[in-house]
Amino acid sequence: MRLSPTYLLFKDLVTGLLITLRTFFRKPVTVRYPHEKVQVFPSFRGRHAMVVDPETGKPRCVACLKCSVVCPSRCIKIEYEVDEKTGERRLREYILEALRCVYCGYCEEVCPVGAIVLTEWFEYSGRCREDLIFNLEKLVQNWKEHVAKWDKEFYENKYWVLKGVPLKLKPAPRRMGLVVKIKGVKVDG
Amino acid sequence: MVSNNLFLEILLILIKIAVVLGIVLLHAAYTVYAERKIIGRMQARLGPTEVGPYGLLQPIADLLKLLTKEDIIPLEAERLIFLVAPLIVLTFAIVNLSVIPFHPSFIIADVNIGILLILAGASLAVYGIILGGWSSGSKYSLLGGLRSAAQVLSYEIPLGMSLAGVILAAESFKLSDIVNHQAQSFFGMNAIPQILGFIVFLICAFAETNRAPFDLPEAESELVAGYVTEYSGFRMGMFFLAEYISIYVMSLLIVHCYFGGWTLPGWLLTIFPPLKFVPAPLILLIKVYFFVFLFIWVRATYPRYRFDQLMSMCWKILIPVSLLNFLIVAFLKRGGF
Amino acid sequence: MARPLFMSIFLLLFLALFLLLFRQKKVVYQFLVYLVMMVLLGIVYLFLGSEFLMAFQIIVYAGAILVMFLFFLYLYPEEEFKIQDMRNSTLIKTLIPSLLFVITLILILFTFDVREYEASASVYSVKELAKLIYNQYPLAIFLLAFILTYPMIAIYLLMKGSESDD
Amino acid sequence: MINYSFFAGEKVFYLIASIIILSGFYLLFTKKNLLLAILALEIVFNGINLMFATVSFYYGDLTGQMIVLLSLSVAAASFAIGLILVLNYYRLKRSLNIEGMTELRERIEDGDRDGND
Repeated sequence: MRLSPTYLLFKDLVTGLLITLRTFFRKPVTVRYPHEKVQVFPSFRGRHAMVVDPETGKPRCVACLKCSVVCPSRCIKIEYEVDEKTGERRLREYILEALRCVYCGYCEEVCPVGAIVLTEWFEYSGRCREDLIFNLEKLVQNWKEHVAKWDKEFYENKYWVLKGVPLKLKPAPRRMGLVVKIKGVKVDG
Repeated sequence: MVSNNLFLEILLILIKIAVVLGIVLLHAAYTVYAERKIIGRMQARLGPTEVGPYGLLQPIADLLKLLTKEDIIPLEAERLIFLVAPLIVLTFAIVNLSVIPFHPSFIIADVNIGILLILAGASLAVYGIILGGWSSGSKYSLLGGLRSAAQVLSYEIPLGMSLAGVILAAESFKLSDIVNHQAQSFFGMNAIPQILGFIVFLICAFAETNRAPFDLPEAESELVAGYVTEYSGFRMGMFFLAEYISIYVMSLLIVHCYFGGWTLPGWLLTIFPPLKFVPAPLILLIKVYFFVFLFIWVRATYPRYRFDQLMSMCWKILIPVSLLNFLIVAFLKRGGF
Repeated sequence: MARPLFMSIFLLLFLALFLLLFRQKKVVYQFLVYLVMMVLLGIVYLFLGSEFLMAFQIIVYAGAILVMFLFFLYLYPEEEFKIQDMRNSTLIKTLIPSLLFVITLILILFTFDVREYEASASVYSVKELAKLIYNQYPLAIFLLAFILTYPMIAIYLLMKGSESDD
Repeated sequence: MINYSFFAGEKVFYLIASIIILSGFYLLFTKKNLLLAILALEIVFNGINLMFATVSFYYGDLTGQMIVLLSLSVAAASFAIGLILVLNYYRLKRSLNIEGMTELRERIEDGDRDGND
């Protein structure tokens, strides 16, 4: 092999040089981000938001704690109070540490009322750690910002469809009111 | 009268030095930009784009950044040697420019032993690297310096041997004589009869300038940055400036010794007569630019050599091949070419 | 006109370096003084009409041999070079040849009348040197080539032997 | 005594050569180190080379310069061999001290040797 003519004529070296020369005349694949933006894929998991019931204006969470249990990075902390007469749970605070979140989407998947969602909004940052630890107020704010930009009727993820969950239970449409009633849980009037 | 003439001569030399330094420093600064841009395009991405139109002001921004940075001297360092080492490298890189002709009538010092002076400058510049590496007081720097010393020492032998063929063909150490001899010779350029010597010289030029694929002294993935690890600010800038100037020196040397400098071979002129009207500096410039492009092109293409591969290639392949080239030139010379 | 001026400057430089040698305690600095001396020696060869010798001195001596030495200097621990005190008896014994040298030099330079020769008119070019070497002293160049093969073989064998020991 | 003709003539070259030789002697006599001894001998060698070149120039004979060329080449070879011998000596003895090199001396029972076996 060492004395073969292809080796002595540097065939492999010249081939390598030609490959880089060919790439030199090709269009670069770089996207210059702040000047031009990429299309986000439909299954993209971005900033967290808490879906607000448009009728009552309150967060849709029922404090079932499923998201908190399923979360692999344990970034969700829920405070709630129980009504002693009816046994009804009432959400007091919902804290989500976006710094610890791994964006797996399990909370979104497991939520029975479609309350917590990962929106397609990816341009967010903070100047300190507190900016990226979302409490209930911030999560609601995130949802409002997202809804203002969203132009389709329902916010849904195409790539995983929950079995037996009606369209109504998907996160709310843009501006139309949609009342969700779940058996056994009484929504505050 | 005599003193007046002496004064004029000194003034003329100073003006020449200023012109050469200005042109070469500008070229060195924009070679950094060209390198980033070309390597970027060869890896299917854009180079610098933000500063100025097409990122053209990037070298100036880099220069300003380097000049205003703090000059850090490590606690473990040998202070005096640490401060002087980059200056040694830069000085001997610039000294090499003084014996290279840029035009038949434009040369700073037309000495009899031009080629040998360039080799001497290259061999003395190693001291800057090895002393800088040692005086930093860091393991990475010391290893980078030692590697560089071993590499440059070994590769100077085939470099000189391949140049010996050129010197034998032209019977002179002067670069201008070598260029003139090629213009009158049968093939028009040394690269055709001495193709072996040319290949050896090209490989050794990459090794002498510490460029990829022989950039072992500053291998980023093994030694952090080799001998420049502890340097910062404009002292690091001096090392880089010296590297880019030595790229130009090596390209000029290749063009002068193997591609006929500012002349075109006679057979090319008979095939295509209009080439006679191309000005001499333009021919030189195009040839030099091609070799600088080759330096960058090779850096974008090939992976780094291992150190034992580097050494065995030098001693087992390049030195015998350069000796063979020397013998071929001797026989051609006897045959009357 | 220029020659005495430059030669006096060079003499002063060498003297200054010689004095600097006594002041340095670290081996690397002493080595650097020697390095500067060797490069200056190359330039002194220019005044003896031998450009090729100057290039040879700088390329081979300062550029290759001393780099090799510096390489070896870094390989050993620094404590090896700190032993500096000689026993008095040894020091006196070793000083005798240098004292003899100095005395003879003084005698030659300042008492005996060394005849002043003018530089001969022959051109000291590389071609003349090559003609001399290859036509009149071919045996010397043959012996040199023979000697130069030794370090290659010696380095190879010794390195091989030391590698198998470890 | 030191006048214009002194610097124009050959004596100044002899002075420079002797300075180089003496600086080599200084290192040889003050350091008890094998590696530095080799360096010192090479420096002395260079001083003698300069004397050869001076004589060659002032007496109009190129042979002196030729001898310098040949001796420089031999110096390169001998230096390489010397360095590699020092390397091997260090691997055997773990020391570069010249005064420890007493292998060929006649054996003394009192322990005058430096403890190297």
